[in-house]
Amino acid sequence: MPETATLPTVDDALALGLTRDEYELVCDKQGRPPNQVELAMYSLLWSEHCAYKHSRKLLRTLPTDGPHVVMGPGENAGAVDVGGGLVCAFKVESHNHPSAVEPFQGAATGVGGILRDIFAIGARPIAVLDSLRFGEPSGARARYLLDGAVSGIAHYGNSIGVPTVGGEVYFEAPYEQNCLVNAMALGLATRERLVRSAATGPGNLIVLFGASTGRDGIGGASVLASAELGGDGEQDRRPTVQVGDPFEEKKLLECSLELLDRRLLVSLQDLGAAGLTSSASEMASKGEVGIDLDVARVPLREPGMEPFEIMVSESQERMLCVVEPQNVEEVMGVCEKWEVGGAAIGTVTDSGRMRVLRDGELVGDMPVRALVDECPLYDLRPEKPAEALYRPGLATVAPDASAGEALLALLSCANLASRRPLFERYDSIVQSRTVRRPQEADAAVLALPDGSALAVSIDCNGRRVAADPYRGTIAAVLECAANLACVGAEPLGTTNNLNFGNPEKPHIAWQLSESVRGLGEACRALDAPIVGGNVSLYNEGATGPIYPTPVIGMVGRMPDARDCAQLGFARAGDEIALVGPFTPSLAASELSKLRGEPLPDGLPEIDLAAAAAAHAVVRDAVRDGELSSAHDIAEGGLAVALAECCVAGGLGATVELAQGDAPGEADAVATALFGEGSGGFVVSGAPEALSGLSAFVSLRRLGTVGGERLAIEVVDGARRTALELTLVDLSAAYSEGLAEFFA
Amino acid sequence: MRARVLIRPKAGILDPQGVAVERALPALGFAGASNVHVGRLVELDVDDAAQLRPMCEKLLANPLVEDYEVQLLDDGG
Amino acid sequence: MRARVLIRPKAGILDPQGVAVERALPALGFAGASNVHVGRLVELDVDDAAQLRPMCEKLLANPLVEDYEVQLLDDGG
Amino acid sequence: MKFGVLQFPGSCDEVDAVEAARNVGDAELIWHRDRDLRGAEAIIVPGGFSYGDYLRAGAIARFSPAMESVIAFARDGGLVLGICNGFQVLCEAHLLPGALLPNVNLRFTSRQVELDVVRGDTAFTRACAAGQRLSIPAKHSWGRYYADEATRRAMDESGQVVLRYAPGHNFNGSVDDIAAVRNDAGNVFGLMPHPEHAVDELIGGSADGLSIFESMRLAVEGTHA
Ligand SMILES: Nc1ncnc2c1ncn2[C@@H]1O[C@H](COP(=O)(O)OP(=O)(O)O)[C@@H](O)[C@H]1O
Ligand SMILES: [Mg+2]
Repeated sequence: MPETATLPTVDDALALGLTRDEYELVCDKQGRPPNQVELAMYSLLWSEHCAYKHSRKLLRTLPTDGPHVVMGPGENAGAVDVGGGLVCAFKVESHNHPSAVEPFQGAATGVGGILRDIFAIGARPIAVLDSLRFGEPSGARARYLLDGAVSGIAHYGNSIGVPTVGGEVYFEAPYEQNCLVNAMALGLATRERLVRSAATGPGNLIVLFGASTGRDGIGGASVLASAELGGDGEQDRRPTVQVGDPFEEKKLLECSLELLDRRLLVSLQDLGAAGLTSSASEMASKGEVGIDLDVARVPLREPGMEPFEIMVSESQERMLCVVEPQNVEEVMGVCEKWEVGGAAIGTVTDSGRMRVLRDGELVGDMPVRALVDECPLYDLRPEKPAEALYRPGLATVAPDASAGEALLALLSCANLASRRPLFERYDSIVQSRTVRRPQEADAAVLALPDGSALAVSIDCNGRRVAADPYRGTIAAVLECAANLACVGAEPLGTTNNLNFGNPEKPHIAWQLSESVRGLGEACRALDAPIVGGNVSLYNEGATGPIYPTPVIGMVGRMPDARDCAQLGFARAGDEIALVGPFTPSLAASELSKLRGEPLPDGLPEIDLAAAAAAHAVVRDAVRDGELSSAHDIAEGGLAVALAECCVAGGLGATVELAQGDAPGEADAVATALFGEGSGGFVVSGAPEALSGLSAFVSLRRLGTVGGERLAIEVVDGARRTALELTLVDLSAAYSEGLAEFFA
Repeated sequence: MRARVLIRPKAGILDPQGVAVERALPALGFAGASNVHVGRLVELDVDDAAQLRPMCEKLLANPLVEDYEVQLLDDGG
Repeated sequence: MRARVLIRPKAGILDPQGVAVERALPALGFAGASNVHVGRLVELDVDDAAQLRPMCEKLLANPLVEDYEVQLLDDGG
Repeated sequence: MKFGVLQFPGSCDEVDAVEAARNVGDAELIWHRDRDLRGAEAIIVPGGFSYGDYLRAGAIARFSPAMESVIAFARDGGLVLGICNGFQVLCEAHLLPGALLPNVNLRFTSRQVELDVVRGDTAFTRACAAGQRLSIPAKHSWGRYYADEATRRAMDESGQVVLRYAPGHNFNGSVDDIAAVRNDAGNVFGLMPHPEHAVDELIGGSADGLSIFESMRLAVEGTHA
């Protein structure tokens, strides 16, 4: 093969993120040292981001099968059957490192990327959710990242006409240097329109369509996603910022769906991290074929781009498809209609090789299997850390604060306060499906054409996972499922994004493997198989790793959209009850964080089966219309859940609590009010309806809805009033907590 | 003193606005326009011209994706 | 020929972006900035400079709420 | 009664508008490159981000071939409703007075707003009563209505202000709380809030937006009679 540039050296390979051994293995596979194009392509496909070399073995332990699963992990997105001939495609993905460098474009292109994954399998995107983590919002960097990321998500999602229907955001010191920006998307398709990405049929053409190719993100996401962010490194990475163009993506989306409707495509694949390199190679690998690409036929935005630059460019808003030769003209016609550029840039071959040409001259030639499937996989060496990894923060609530003070502090703290300042920046209603908007219920609810509905939730409390990776992850899965139960939906499938530190460190390996163990167990217990997901490793800054953050997204279904519940109290005179196996504990709770307490080593045991049974009871009661409201107990415990029901419904409540199951515990009252744990719901309804429920699930009557204040009395032998606050005070604390950070 | 700051998308960075304008012009009967870029314009009075560059770096421009140019105008301007 | 169009909010119409910048500057340690306005900058190559004003009237600016100023640059600029 | 709903590259709420209009009549999409309005008796210019809204919201869309036909249709007295981005397009096309500017809060804001019906006797509000309050979602970043004083005086005199934001609901900073205006002739109407997203209690939070479409049907069918 003609060599234009001098051959790259092992040092170049190291700089691109390969190890010495990996470089030697590449030489072996090639039978000679790789040239520049080849090395660039190997280094991307053998990066953590593309090859999952530290996580693949763990991921194989997850449950991925179930009666509703139509497409499991491996395709661009997973998909579940939702009845009526329709499937729901969904997936969550991270854009953490790009967002830490440039939050607006990082988050915007994160949304663009996850949407392409959805329409790459032929589904029309119907919703976006975002899951965000920043440092404490008192810090200027956290606020800069928050504002940038939220603006970027809003810009992209709003402009493209996909509603952002939910999400979550947490503020914790370990995310200060390394924020997390995860985005989840859902789409709908008829079963017949689903398309896979495997390239097939030697002689078929490879068509690239969408935006032209520039130097965006050369070595961007893939290289970035596999290296720790250093303090000053940001400067050097500036030229790699990718800019998102939602208008281009809107056209690309409509164009792709029309091409599929007209049955013009053999297969379809989006271009994401590692651009043409990964999309073409993975299509070839899945179809067990070869591909010849001619980079001279790629429409460029900038003159003078080298072949390797064209192959690794991460310019956004592009798709790759396989087309039978006789259909190419019609494909170009559809592209022209949508004002989307398109060019046939290659052919499917039976060579089993990925060959890169420039104007017919061979500039790279690699075995597809070596590139895509033969990156070495590594075993983790997990070891539980001997010492605490995370330091406690500053105390903002005194241990002897009154219950009322503690409740107001919790309601207004950044992790619990109303998310309105955030979700008001998102269009949550476009496409006319949104039955429950943000903050109206625990899960977003989207109506389907046949009168049924989808429910979706995304969750993970990283602090609890840090305290106990195994149980904390189970708790995150349970919280998602509980959110679905609150609106009357039953889980169909789960997606996840494993955001962790450097897996080569034994304590991170331990977090990761414990977390994945919990994830698998919880999804099995709930019959909510994993249909897709993403892994983001090396999330560390100078001050240490992030909290381990396995973000869980879950999609469920309910037969009748009209039956879904709300979280706010609805009717004065309703009775309030606590349902489910709830055992509150202050361990790793929000209150203990505000008190400046260290993380405990381990969380209390969780009875998965009992929690799942409680979910089923709540879900059925909601569907039968027996409840006026339902809300799961999460951060801030029972008192915060009650306050949220009051504020959302504009109604007060009078409640009486037993002191709790831990007599003599110093913090008995605080535990009863603010203790956290899985499996508990606050529900309200007619007294007879609640009596009916108690036959199926543990149920404690708490009190009555009504009035202008929330009064909670903790019974403690001689009774005493624990707290009494007006709705006005509760609402003020709740609504002002985050607003100041958006001023 | 009156100052003007011109803020443009960095060379090589995608400029969707410029592309949109360039595509729209021929349809309106304006042939022969090319290389169109859309940026921002900030005009302000400052006491101390030495502050303008740091202002751009910190607030007015996003140096990751934008270049800026500072112009000092006559007091009248 | 290279041309530059400066587009500014008309005097008397609230310019919330200008206000926001003016408010943010002191917090970043920049005293003494005032009369801040934020507008748009369009730069382009044209064959026929006579087209620039009609282009502005028709597309680049909205004369109801914006003023514009056309500058011709050296071919090099 | 047949509605035609324009579709630009970048439109987002066009399908919602078609579905909403179908509550009172027939409706179909009209592609931006088509000059033929295909017998539509009323036109809806929908919400979204036509041509990405790059440069200025609505600025580029106004020059599309379909809009040229809509301008002629409006000059002949045809009913034209512009919603959100459509309102911006109609102002840019000078079919409506004034202009839309960035929200005072400089942010895209999505919120259920309340609107007071100033006039219940227009082609777009005859199914409402003057003084009635409508609850309709709004979602935009470029929705601050502006017209200079002379224009506003003329608009007041000829009754062109049709809806105002109820007290506390004018988040975009529109002058005089103006939420919806019509042209002098009364056949072109624009508003920032989205009536097409308030036609079904289950998903709209209210069905108050239906009255806009119902009014248009009454106006068109009255003309036929
Ligand atoms: N980053 C976000 N983006 C959009 N919506 C959000 C975001 N964070 C929270 N929300 C919405 O705010 C509401 C309350 O959020 P949260 O308190 O985190 O709920 P939960 O405790 O049930 O997870 C939900 O409707 C949620 O979808
Ligand atoms: Mg919840």
